[in-house]
Amino acid sequence: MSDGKHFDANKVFIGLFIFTALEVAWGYLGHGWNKPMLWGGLLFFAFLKAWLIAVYFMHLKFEGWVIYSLLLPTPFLVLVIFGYVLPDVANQGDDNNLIHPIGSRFEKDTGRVEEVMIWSKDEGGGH
Amino acid sequence: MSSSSLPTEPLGLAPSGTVHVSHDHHEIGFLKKYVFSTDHKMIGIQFLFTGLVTLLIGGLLAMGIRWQLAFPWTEMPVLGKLLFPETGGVATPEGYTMLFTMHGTVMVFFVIIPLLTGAFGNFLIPLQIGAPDMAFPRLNMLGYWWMWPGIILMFLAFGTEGGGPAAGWTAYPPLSTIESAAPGSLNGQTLWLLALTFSGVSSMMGAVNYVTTIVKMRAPGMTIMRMPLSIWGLLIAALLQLFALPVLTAASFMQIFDRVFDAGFFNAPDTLVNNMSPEVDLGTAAGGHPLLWQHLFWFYSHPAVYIMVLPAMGFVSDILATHARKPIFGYKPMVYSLAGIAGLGFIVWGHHMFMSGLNPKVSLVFMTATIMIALPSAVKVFNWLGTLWGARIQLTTPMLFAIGFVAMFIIGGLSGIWMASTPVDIYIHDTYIIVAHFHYVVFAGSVFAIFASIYHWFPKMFGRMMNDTLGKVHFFGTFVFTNGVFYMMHQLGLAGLMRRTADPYAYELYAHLQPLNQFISYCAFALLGWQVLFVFNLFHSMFFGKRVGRNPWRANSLEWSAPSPPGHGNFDHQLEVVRGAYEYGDPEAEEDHLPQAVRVS
Amino acid sequence: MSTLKTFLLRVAASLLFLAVPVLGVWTFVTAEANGWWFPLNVSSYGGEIDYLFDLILWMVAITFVLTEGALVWLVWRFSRPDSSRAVFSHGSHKLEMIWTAVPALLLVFIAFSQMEAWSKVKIAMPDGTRPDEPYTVEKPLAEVYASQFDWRFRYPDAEGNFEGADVVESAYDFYVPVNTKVLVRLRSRDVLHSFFIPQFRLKQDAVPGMEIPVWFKAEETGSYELICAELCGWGHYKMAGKIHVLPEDEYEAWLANARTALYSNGSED
Amino acid sequence: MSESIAAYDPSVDAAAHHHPVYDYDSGPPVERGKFAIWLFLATEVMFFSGLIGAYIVLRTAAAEWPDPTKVLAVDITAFNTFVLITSSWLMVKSLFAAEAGDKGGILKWLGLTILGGSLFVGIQIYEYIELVKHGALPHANIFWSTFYLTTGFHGFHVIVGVIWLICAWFAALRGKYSPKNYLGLELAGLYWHFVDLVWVLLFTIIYLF
Ligand code: HEA
Ligand code: HEA
Ligand code: CUA
Ligand SMILES: [Cu+2]
Repeated sequence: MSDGKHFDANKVFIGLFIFTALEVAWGYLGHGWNKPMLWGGLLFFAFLKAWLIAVYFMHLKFEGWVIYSLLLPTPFLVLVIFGYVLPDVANQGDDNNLIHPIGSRFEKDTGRVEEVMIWSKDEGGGH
Repeated sequence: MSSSSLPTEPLGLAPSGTVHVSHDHHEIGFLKKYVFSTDHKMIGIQFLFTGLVTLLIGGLLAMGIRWQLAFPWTEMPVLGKLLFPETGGVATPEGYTMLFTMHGTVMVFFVIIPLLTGAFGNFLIPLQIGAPDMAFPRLNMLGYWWMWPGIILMFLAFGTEGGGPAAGWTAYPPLSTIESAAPGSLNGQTLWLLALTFSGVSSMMGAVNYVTTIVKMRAPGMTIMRMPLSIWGLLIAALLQLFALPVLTAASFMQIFDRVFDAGFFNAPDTLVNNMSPEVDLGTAAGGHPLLWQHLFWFYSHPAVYIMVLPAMGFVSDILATHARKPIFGYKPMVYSLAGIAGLGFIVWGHHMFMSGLNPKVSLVFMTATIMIALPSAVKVFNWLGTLWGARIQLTTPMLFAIGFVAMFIIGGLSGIWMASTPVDIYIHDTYIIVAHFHYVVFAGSVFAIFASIYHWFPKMFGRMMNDTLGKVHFFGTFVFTNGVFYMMHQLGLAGLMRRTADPYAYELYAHLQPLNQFISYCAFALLGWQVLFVFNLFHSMFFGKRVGRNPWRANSLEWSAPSPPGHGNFDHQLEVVRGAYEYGDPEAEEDHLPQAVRVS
Repeated sequence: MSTLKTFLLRVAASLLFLAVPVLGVWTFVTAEANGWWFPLNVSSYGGEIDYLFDLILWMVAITFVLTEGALVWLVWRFSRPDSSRAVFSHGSHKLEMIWTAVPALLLVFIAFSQMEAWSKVKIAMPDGTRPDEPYTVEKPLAEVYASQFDWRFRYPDAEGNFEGADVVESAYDFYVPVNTKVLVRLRSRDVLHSFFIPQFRLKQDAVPGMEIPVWFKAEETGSYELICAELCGWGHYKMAGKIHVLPEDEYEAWLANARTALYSNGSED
Repeated sequence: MSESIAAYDPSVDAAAHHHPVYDYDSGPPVERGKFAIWLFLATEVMFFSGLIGAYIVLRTAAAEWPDPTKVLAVDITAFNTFVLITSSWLMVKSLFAAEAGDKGGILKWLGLTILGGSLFVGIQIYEYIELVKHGALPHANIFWSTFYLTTGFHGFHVIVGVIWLICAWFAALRGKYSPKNYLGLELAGLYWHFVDLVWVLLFTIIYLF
């Protein structure tokens, strides 16, 4: 079965652990930074971890082309979805025909549409 | 000429794959044999009969539609009492919307897809590739039974408060998400969404099974380029299901969230229905985007229309070659064009949204891709014609239906070019031209292919022939009435008649179209009536048809070297495939067919 | 099967398939006389759309007749009883090339010939630079408001505002000037609707939450039917309106009249 | 066409009854189950792409988006992420045990994996309850709509995964896995890792972006 597919699971685990910690730190610290920097860093960590899981824990490193070919269409299709939907739904340029931006909210109390999103009844929402 | 001269002895050839030989034949009880069967053949037959019954239901709903369009607001015979008891059998406007919504949904999700992939996919895949069963027989059974909650929920929807779903088979929000927007948008719509999810999960189970079986269980020598085109069609349709359906499932859940939890994926924040005050009515407070649903829906449902036609194309190719006694013309281009249609099918969904408020620049991209789909389709059509050239055509019932498929798929496909053209679509979008187009491809196309396949594979399923003369009579009537119904819809559409209209004659512009609509409806009733011949033939032949040997059509593909009907494990001899599926009329050979697994010395 | 029966079957099948192109073409030829054809076009770009329709119709008709004709001939010719075997051919590379390349050229041609009309109708909105296009996306002639199940038309006040007391509202009847590029802003209050005027060759869905600009230039005065073309609930089939194309001066007069009527009714609040 | 229909010859089909079942193996050298599960995982990728895709599209289009680190309890969820990653690691351990034929090891590691998964679900339920108490419901605004949609379906997958792992645990108890054949366990593991992988992405996108 998976002969010769050995790797040091503990090392991978420690890697995942450290990257999670770094990522959370980046997320907390980064909210003052500019978005590309914040997002770039977060995505870097996220994909690094996803890669570790896929490649080692899910054995992708030891699988043949068959498995890859099964996965191959997905990134392509995901890009297709984004490519077509974004210019339409999320267009904020000249072609944007939305009256209220997405995320606006109808306020029952005032009977008006609030263009600014209100997080929840008591501002802050969480804990 | 005896075609039963197939080897019953193992060929004694060293197989290239591993063979696992097991001897298990125990008697199985009735319930296990006919109801909770894990045998792909029985499951296929279960799908077949379920699909035919739902076809009848869908057909009856269509008759309701036709009655209303021919004689609006008059008492509908038979159906009226059942569907509209409160009004004494007269359709109501909201009742009409429910009629076509249910008709479309039932036909697409519970007739065509189960018949093509469920019935014939199950029956043919193991037999044509030389496998004893599906890779996962129990999953297969589960897939069949998983469809039932879907069917039941779908019909339960009719009985709930407000009645059945009434937002069209496309279920565009906000009509489908705001409860007070349509009476059928009460629980009916939620049940509809759940039903879709169940049928979707059922299809997924099937699709995983089909792909695994085709990839992993082919008999020795059955290289992929020797597979019959039916298998190719089914394989590619299964892949389409696998990659497109999850997105619809995700979207359905988003719609369920919108409906049940008042989430706001598909609603604009300033939506107001029926002048109701927002406190009472506004289903949701948060604002999303109505077009998002359309994108996600068509991301699945456009590939779905090819799921509804690619297997049909495969079956037709097999039937044409067999009854033309000639190899299929251009096997490889046929395979590539199936794949091409499927690949392009993923990037054209926007052609359903040209008028929807879609960014018009994006429309141009969608248009170009859509028009290009005609290319692989053209390759298919020309190769079918090429197959007939120089052939020895046997005008059997399956052959007639298969030729009928080609004749009418051309019509349906060609009208697709108008719609693909964005400027022309401005006028014809949502008119009866669209209705004509898709009925030509789904009814005159897929359903004709299903008829052809039933006549063709019936002997393998039941070991008996269907009556050929009766079948031909069935074909001639069906062909005439089908064209009577759907061809004239082009004319309605050119005159600008809108689809989904309960009473078109309220408009001056359409008033003169009533006679034409009545003609169409008469043809539709005749079409339904004519199917009595088929139903009779089907059931009669199951018990009293002429018994046949293994290979009544003298065909090449592997299923014909198994007994009719095949027993447990399908094949009673070891297989070694030595050639493609279409070696008909080889001048070197003794007979005019060379079965795939018979070696000629 | 007897030879006679085989023969009759061949004849019947061939005639049946022959009927498809023959009757098919016949219905299109006679469609106009039967009233099964486009209603008269009165808008400036309708002609282009009709032209493109005809262009595709011709291409498609030729393909249709050729392929169906070929099919009939093949069925007739090769169902002849014949004891010899079929031509043993697996295909032809050359033919495949031809029937891939020729349609490909045709299709590319079709695709490119559509772009101009589309961008004219749906992408390039009037920008007020020509005398016949006084209305622009910022200053449309009116706001077309769809809701279950009626059409309302709101004309801005003299400053172009859609809020306030001077806004003229009209239900069901929509008045527009002739020979002018009219731009309207399409909105929906509840569900999807579609603004469809067959004689203008114009259709556009109205989407709640969106303001979609739509333009047309009617070239003949008269009254035309406005139809809702997107399923919007039980009353979808009767969601009608009337569009009245008036000479310029009559239109101005109507608008002025409507404005004064606002005040005489004392309907401001 | 009667001449094309061969006569029924009962002597041929008489042989059809007692015969061996021929089951061939073809195609690339992958077990059927593994092939199927990867196919299934590919569909899962599409499913989550639909959900996450909707989130990304709506978010890109939104005029404003709350800073999730302020509205959501990132600390608790970071801990939860850690729990899930750990359980993924424990899963690998149990596979290694299976490979070594160590039944006790399988049961121990797999049991811990299940515990980890259950803990994750528990914490998520706690988080939901707290949020709902504060009025953060799916209809509050599009942020919460997408939040519950994505994390909810992930949570559902975790629950399915835990049930699957429990089944595998009992199978192990019955001694179904041998060093030669522990495919069942491997498949459950693949699913489990996939669920973990999705969470890694979701956590980043929903909680930190
Ligand atoms: C089996 C189902 C099936 C199939 C195969 C197709 C095939 C095609 N469809 Fe169709 N379609 C539907 C089912 C199907 N469709 C359904 C159900 C709807 C309506 C949904 C709803 O709104 O309810 C729809 C709607 C629909 C629309 C939306 C219309 C609108 O709402 O305004 C469009 C627009 O582009 C379209 C285009 C096409 C095209 C270009 C093809 C092409 O694949 C066709 C290609 C085939 C040919 C072209 C013929 C053969 C080729 C030749 C003979 C060669 C020579 C040809 C040329 C040179 C042109 N279809
Ligand atoms: C996918 C397949 C499919 C099929 C096969 C059909 C078949 C038919 N359809 Fe359907 N139709 C749709 C899919 C289909 N339709 C869809 C998707 C819509 C759009 C819905 C929407 O707008 O939301 C639609 C809409 C639609 C409309 C437009 C309604 C409107 O817009 O207002 C009309 C109108 O005439 C119509 C008519 C018919 C007719 C007369 C048939 C006939 O061909 C039916 C003939 C069938 C029979 C006569 C049944 C015979 C029974 C058997 C052979 C089985 C018997 C055997 C046993 C019981 C064992 N259909
Ligand atoms: Cu409004 Cu249809
Ligand atoms: Cu489509």
